[in-house]
Amino acid sequence: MNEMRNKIEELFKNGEIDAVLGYREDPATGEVKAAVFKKDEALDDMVFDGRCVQNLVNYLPTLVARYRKVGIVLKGCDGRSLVTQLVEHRINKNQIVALGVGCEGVKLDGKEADKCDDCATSMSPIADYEFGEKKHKKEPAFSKVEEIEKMSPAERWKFFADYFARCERCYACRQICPSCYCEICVADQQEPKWIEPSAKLSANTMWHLIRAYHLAGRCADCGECERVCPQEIPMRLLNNALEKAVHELFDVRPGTVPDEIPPLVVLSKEDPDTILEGKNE
Amino acid sequence: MAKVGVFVCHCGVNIAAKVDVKKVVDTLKDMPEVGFAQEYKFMCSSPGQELIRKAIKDNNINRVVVAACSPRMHLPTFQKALASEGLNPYLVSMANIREQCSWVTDDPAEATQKAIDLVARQIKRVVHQDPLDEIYVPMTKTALVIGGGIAGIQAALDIADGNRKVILVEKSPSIGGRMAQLDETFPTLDCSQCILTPKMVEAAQHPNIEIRVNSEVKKVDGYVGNFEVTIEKKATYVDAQKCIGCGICQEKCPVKTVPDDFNAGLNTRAAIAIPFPQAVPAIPVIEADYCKKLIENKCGVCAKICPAEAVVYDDTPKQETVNVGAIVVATGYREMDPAVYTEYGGMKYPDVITGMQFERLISSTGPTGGELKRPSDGKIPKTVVFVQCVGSRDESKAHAYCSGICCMYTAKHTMLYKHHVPDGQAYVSYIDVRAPGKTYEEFVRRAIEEEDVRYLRGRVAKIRRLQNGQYRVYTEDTLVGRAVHIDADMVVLASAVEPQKDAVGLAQILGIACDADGFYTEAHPKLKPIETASAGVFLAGACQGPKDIPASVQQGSAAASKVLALFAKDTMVKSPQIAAVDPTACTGCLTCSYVCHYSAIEEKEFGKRRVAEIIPGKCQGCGACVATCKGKAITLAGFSDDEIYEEIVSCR
Amino acid sequence: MQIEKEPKILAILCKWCSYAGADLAGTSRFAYPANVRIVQVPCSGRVDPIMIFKAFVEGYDGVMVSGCHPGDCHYTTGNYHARRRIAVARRLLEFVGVHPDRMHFTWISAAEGKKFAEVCSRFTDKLKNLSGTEKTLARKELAT
Amino acid sequence: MNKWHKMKRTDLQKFVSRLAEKWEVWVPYRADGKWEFGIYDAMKDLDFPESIIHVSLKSLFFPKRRPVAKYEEDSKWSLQAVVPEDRPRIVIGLHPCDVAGIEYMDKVFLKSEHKDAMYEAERERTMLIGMICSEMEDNCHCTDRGLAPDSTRGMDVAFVEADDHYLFKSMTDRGKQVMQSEYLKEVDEKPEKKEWPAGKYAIASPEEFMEMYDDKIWHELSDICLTCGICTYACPTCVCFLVTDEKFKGKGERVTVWDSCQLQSYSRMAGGHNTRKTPASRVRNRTLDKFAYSHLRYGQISCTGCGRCVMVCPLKRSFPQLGARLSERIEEKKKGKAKAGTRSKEA
Repeated sequence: MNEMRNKIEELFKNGEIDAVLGYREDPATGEVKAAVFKKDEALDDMVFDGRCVQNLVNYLPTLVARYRKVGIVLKGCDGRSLVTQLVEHRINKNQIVALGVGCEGVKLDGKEADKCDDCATSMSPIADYEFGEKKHKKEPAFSKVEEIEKMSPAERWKFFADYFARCERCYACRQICPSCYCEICVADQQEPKWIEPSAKLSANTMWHLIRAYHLAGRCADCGECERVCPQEIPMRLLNNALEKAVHELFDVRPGTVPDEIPPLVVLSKEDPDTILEGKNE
Repeated sequence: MAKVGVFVCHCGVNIAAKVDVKKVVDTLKDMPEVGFAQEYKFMCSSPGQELIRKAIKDNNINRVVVAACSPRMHLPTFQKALASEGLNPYLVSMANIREQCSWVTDDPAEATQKAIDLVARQIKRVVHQDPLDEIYVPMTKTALVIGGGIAGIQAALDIADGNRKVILVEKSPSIGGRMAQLDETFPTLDCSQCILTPKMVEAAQHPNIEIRVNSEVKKVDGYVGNFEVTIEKKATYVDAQKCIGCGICQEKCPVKTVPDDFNAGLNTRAAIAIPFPQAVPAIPVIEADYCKKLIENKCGVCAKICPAEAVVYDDTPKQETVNVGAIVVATGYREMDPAVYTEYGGMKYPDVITGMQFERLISSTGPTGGELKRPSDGKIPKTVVFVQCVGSRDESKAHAYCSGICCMYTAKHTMLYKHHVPDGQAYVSYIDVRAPGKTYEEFVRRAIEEEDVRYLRGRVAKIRRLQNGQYRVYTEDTLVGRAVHIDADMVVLASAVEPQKDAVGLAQILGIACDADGFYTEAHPKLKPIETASAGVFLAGACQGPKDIPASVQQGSAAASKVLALFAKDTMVKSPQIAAVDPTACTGCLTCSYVCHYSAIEEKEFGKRRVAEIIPGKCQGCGACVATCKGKAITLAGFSDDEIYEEIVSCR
Repeated sequence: MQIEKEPKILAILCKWCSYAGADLAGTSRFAYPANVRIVQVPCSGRVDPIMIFKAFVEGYDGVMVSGCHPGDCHYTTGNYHARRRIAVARRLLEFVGVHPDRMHFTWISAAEGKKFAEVCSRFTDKLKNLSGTEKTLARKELAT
Repeated sequence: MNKWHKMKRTDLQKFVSRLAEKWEVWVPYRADGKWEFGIYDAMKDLDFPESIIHVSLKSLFFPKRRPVAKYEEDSKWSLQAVVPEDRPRIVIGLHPCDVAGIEYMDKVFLKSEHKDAMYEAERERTMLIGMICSEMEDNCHCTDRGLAPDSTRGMDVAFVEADDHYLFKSMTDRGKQVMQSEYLKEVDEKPEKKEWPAGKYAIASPEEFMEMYDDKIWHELSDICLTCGICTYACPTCVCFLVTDEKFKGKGERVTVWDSCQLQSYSRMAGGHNTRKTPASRVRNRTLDKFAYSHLRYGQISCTGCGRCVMVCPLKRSFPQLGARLSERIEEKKKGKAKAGTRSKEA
C-alpha cells in the first residue's frame, strides 16, 4: 500500500497524472468507498483491501473527460474490465495510468465474494505499475453454472423464471456495468419493442437474456450487477454461463488478453460447426 | 396512414389447386391495415400488374402485398409496377405462397391456413417498409493498376486503349515483372523479352498511362468510384527528369557488390544501376545500403561523372495522393526460397539452383551471356536433374497447393538445356505432370520424345555433394518401384510460387481478403474471379493464385473490361438496401467495424464524440454490423429491425 | 404452456442460399410440414440473437436459422460471425431452460431443396417428441 | 366521543378473516424473507413487519403495469377502456408515511386538472387501516419532513401494537364500518404519547433549494449515484409513468408503466434530443422535484421521510443524504464559505 502511495505521489509530482481513482476509507464511519484523489491531496485515507469491492472502471469515462490523465487502482477483475473497455474504444489508454494491485479476494457480507472463486487474474492484465503479489491465475471451475446445467430444462426455467419475475427493471445492473454503455439501451427502445417496458415475466426474460448475451465475450466477471441488484437476481450465473461458453467454444477468457478483439466480433473461419449443436444433442 | 393493397395470385392452378384463394382474400380484407384486396389468375401478367396500378390510382393504396411466388422470381416485376404509378418500388412486399406453401403442403386446408398466415405477416411487415431511393455514386474515371508485370501491363494497356487514364504503380525500378526475367516461354518457345518489351514500351509511351516506378501504395481511402490513394515514391537518388539513361554511372561506380536481383542473385552489380538493359524506364537507382556516398559520405563518383547532373544524394521518399475510381491489383508472385529443404542442401550447394536462376543462367541477357555454365566452376553441366514440386504439394514443408506453372517451365527448361547442351542428359523428377493448357501436353511429350528427357516419377529424397564436384540425387522411380540415384552436374529445383512478402499488408490497405496461403481472394471462386470483396478493386495475375503468362494476360484483360464497364457510367447506381448509423445512438465502440467484410465502416466526429459511419458506396448490405450493434444504432434498409420484428411477432 | 402437437417453427433464412434452398424445395415439390414460417434476412450474419429470444418468448415451439455453407457466404464472412453468435445464444437459451431440441442451426445451400424439406420434417418430429412438455420461455398472455 | 378499542392479539386473525368475507383485504406477507403486500389468506399466519417494507404501497393504487385500454386487431381496431375494479377493499398495515404518500398522490391524480379515473376508483374502493409506528427505524426521518410516526392523518382506521394487544380507532365514517366487531372492546387506554427525535436528514427550504439549480454541486452528487431507477420505484410519491402499447397474438393493451426520471431514456424526445442526458441533470431533477418543485406545484415537498430510497439503494448511498449534503452546501454558501469548484472526494 505504501509502495503504491509513494508511486502515486511521484506520479503527481512528475505531472504524469492529475487525479487518481481509488478507494477511500471514511475516517468517521469506517466505510470504504470509491474516491477521486487529486494532486496535493493527502493519500492517508487511501486504502486497498478486501473491502474494496466496487469496480472503478465505470467511473473512468467521466473522469477522463474531466482530467487530462487519470490513475486508476485496479484489482484483477477490474483490470479485465478495463481491458474490455479499451478494446471497445471507450477509453483512450493514453489518458490513464493503470495501477495494478495484487488482489487477495474481496469480501461481501463478511465472506469472500463468490466471484473470487473463479477469478482469472489476481493482478490486472493491464498495468503500468504493479503492486503486491501476482498469483497464478485460476482455471475456471464454473461449479455453480454446472450445478444448474445438471438440472432438466424445465427445472432450469423454473429456477430462472422465479428470479426473472421478481425483476423491477430498475436497471441498476445496467447502470453499474462498465460494459453497458449504449447511448440508447435496447430496453428503452419503443420501435420495435423487443423488450416491453413493463416489469412482467416475458419482458423481464427478454431483458435478462439480452443483457447476458450482450455481455457474452465481454463480461470480465466483476460481479457488480449481481451485487447491486435490489432483488438479488443471480445475474452472475447468466454471465458465467456465457463466460463458460466462450471459454469452451472459443478458448477466450474476456479481459485477460489486452487488445484482443472480442470473441463475438472476431472473424474465425476455423470454428467447427459442432458449436452450433446443442450440448445434449 | 398505411393503406395496403393485397393481391393474391392463383398462379393458374399452381397456387389455387391447394390454397383457397378466395378465402385468403376474404379473411384478410378485414385486417385494419388493408385498404383493398383482390385475387387474380396471374398477377405477374400485364393485366395482373395493371390491377395493382389501378388500385393505386382508384383506391389510394400506398403499400402493396402480392401473395404469389417467391420474391426471388417476381419482386422486381411488381416493384416496377409500383414505380410506374409513382409509388416507391420499395413499398411492396411479397408473400411466398407458392414455393413456401402450395407446392410443399399436401393438405389444402392446412395450405390455405398457412397462406393466410403468410400474407397477414407480409401485410404487417409492409406497413413498416420505408420508401428507399437508389444511391448514385459519382465516378472518377481514372484507374490505378498496382504492379507492372505482364498482368498489370495488359490491364493498363486495355484500360488506356478504352480511353481512360491509368496510373501504373510498380515497386521496383522497372516494369516488366517476372516475365522480363524469363528466357523463352512455353509452349511456343518464343523469346520472352521479344514479346514483352514492345508491350513495356507501348505502356510507357501511351498517352493515357502514367507509370510510377519505385513506388508503393501506402493508403487507400474512399470507395468504388472515389478512391483516394496515397502513393509513396522511394528515394532513388536519381532525378528521372534529368537522367538520359546513358549508363555511365553504372560503369564507373566503384562498388560492384550489390546482389543482382534481376539475375536471381547469381551475380553482383554496381550500387547505381539500371536494373536490366531493356528496363522501362531506363533510369538507374542508387542502392542506398551499398552506396559509399550515402553510407559514409565518400566517393561521389556518379554525381561527378553524370553528364546530366541527375544524381541527387539528398533524395527522400515522397508521398502523393491520387484520386481513382477503380483499382486493379496485379502484384504477382515471388519464387519460394527452397532453403527449408535442407535435404536438398538448403541452397548451400552452388550448383543446386532454382528454376528462376536456371532461367537467368540460360538467358542471353543473363550473367553468363547465355552460355550454360555451372556457377561453381563454370563447367558445362552434362547431366542435369530437374526436381519438381519443391515447396508445392508438400504441406509438411511448405505449401499444400500446386504451383501450376512448374511442370511446364521444367519441360521448357529441359528443352532449352538440350538446345544448349545437345549431348547432355536431362532428368526430371516429378509427382504428376500437369499440362492441361492448349498444346501444353504436346509440349511435354516433345521434351520426352524428341529431346530424350528422362522423366522419373517420384519425389527426390536427398541430394548429396560428391567429391568429384557432382551431386548425387537420391530419388525413386515409382513406375518400376525402384530407388534410383543420379549423379548430376547441376540440379534445378522447381521452387514454388508464393505470394509477395507484403501481400497481406497490401490486402489490409485495400480492404480485400487473403486466403490461408496469402493469395488474394476473389469475390466468388467461379462467378466473380476478378472482383474482390471490395467493390471497385479487381485482381489480375498471380497475386490471386499461381498462374502462367496466358492466364495472367487473360485476367489482366478481364480486369480491364471490368474497369471499363464501371467507367462506362457517370454515376453508379447501388441498391439502397444498405446499412446506416444513427450517430445519436452510436456509442463509437466500433466493434461493428470488426465484422464488416468491406471495410465500409469508418470513424467520424459527431459533436464531441467519435461515432461509426458507414460509407454508402462500400456497404453491400449484409447486415453483419446491424446484428453486432447492441444499441441498435445501425439500421439496414429493407431488413430493418422493425420489419423483421413484425414478421416474428405477427404469428397467428 | 406446453409444446404443441403441431409445433410452430420460425425459420430465419439467408436470402442467397437457404431461402433459395427453400424455394427449390417448393419447385421440386418436396412436401414438409405446414408449420414452418420463414423470415428472410440478407445474410445469416444479420441474425441478431434477440430475434431468436423474441421468437421463443412469443411462443414459437422451435426456431431454426440457416445460412450459406461456411466458405460460400455471399458476403464472404457473414456466416462465420453468425456461427459464433448463434453458438453463444444457444448456450444461453439452453442454460435458462429451453430444450436443446427446440433450436436448430444449420447451413443449407441454394441447391439443397431436399435438405431443407428434410430438416423441416426432422425438426418437426423432434418437437413432436417434446409435445406435452413445458414450453419454457413462452408467454401465455399479454400480462405475463 | 370516538374512543380507542382494544383487541387481543390472538383475535387479530379472526377479525381480519371476518373482514375478508365482505372485503378484499390486503395485508403484508413475508415471502423469501422479504415483505410484500398480498390478498389476505386465512391459511397463512398474519403478522406485521417491524418496520416499513421496502416495496412502496403506491402500487396498490397505481400499479407498476396498469392496462387502461384494450384493443383487438380487427377491421375496426376495436378499442375498449378498462373498467376499474369496484369491489370494496381494505388495506391493513400502512404506516403514516405510506398514507402521506397516498395523500400526495391524491394531489397529483385527483386534485389536478386531469383526474385519473383508474386511480380514483382504486382510492374510492379502499379503506385504509393504518398502523401507527411505535419507534423510528434507522432510515426513518419523517420527523424531518413535518410528519410524526404516530400521525393518524389520512387513515380510516388507525391501530397500534400495545403490550399484549392492539388498540384500534376509527378516524373517518368509513372506518366506523369495521369497528362493529365482537373482537373490539372500547377502552379508555390510549397509545402512549412519545417525544420523537429528529431524523438524520434535515433539509433547507424549497426556495433555497431552487437557488441551487445552477450550482456545481450536482456533478459531485451525481458521482455517487448510479442513476438507476430503483429509488423512484420505491418512493411513495414518485408517480411518473409512460404510456405504451403491448400486443400479443392479435390482442393489445394500452398500459401505463412506471417510469423514472433517473433513467436516461426518460427525457429522450422524438428525434433524439435528450434534455437530461447527464447523470447530474437527472439527479438534480429528482432532488429538486422532491424538495422544491413539488412545493411549487402542491404547496408541500414530496418526501415523506419513509427512507425506502435508502433501503433499496444498490450502492447503499442514500437519497436523503443528497438533500442533506445540498442543505449543507446551502449553509456554506450562506456563510460565504462556498468556494468555486466542487469538493468531490467521493467519486
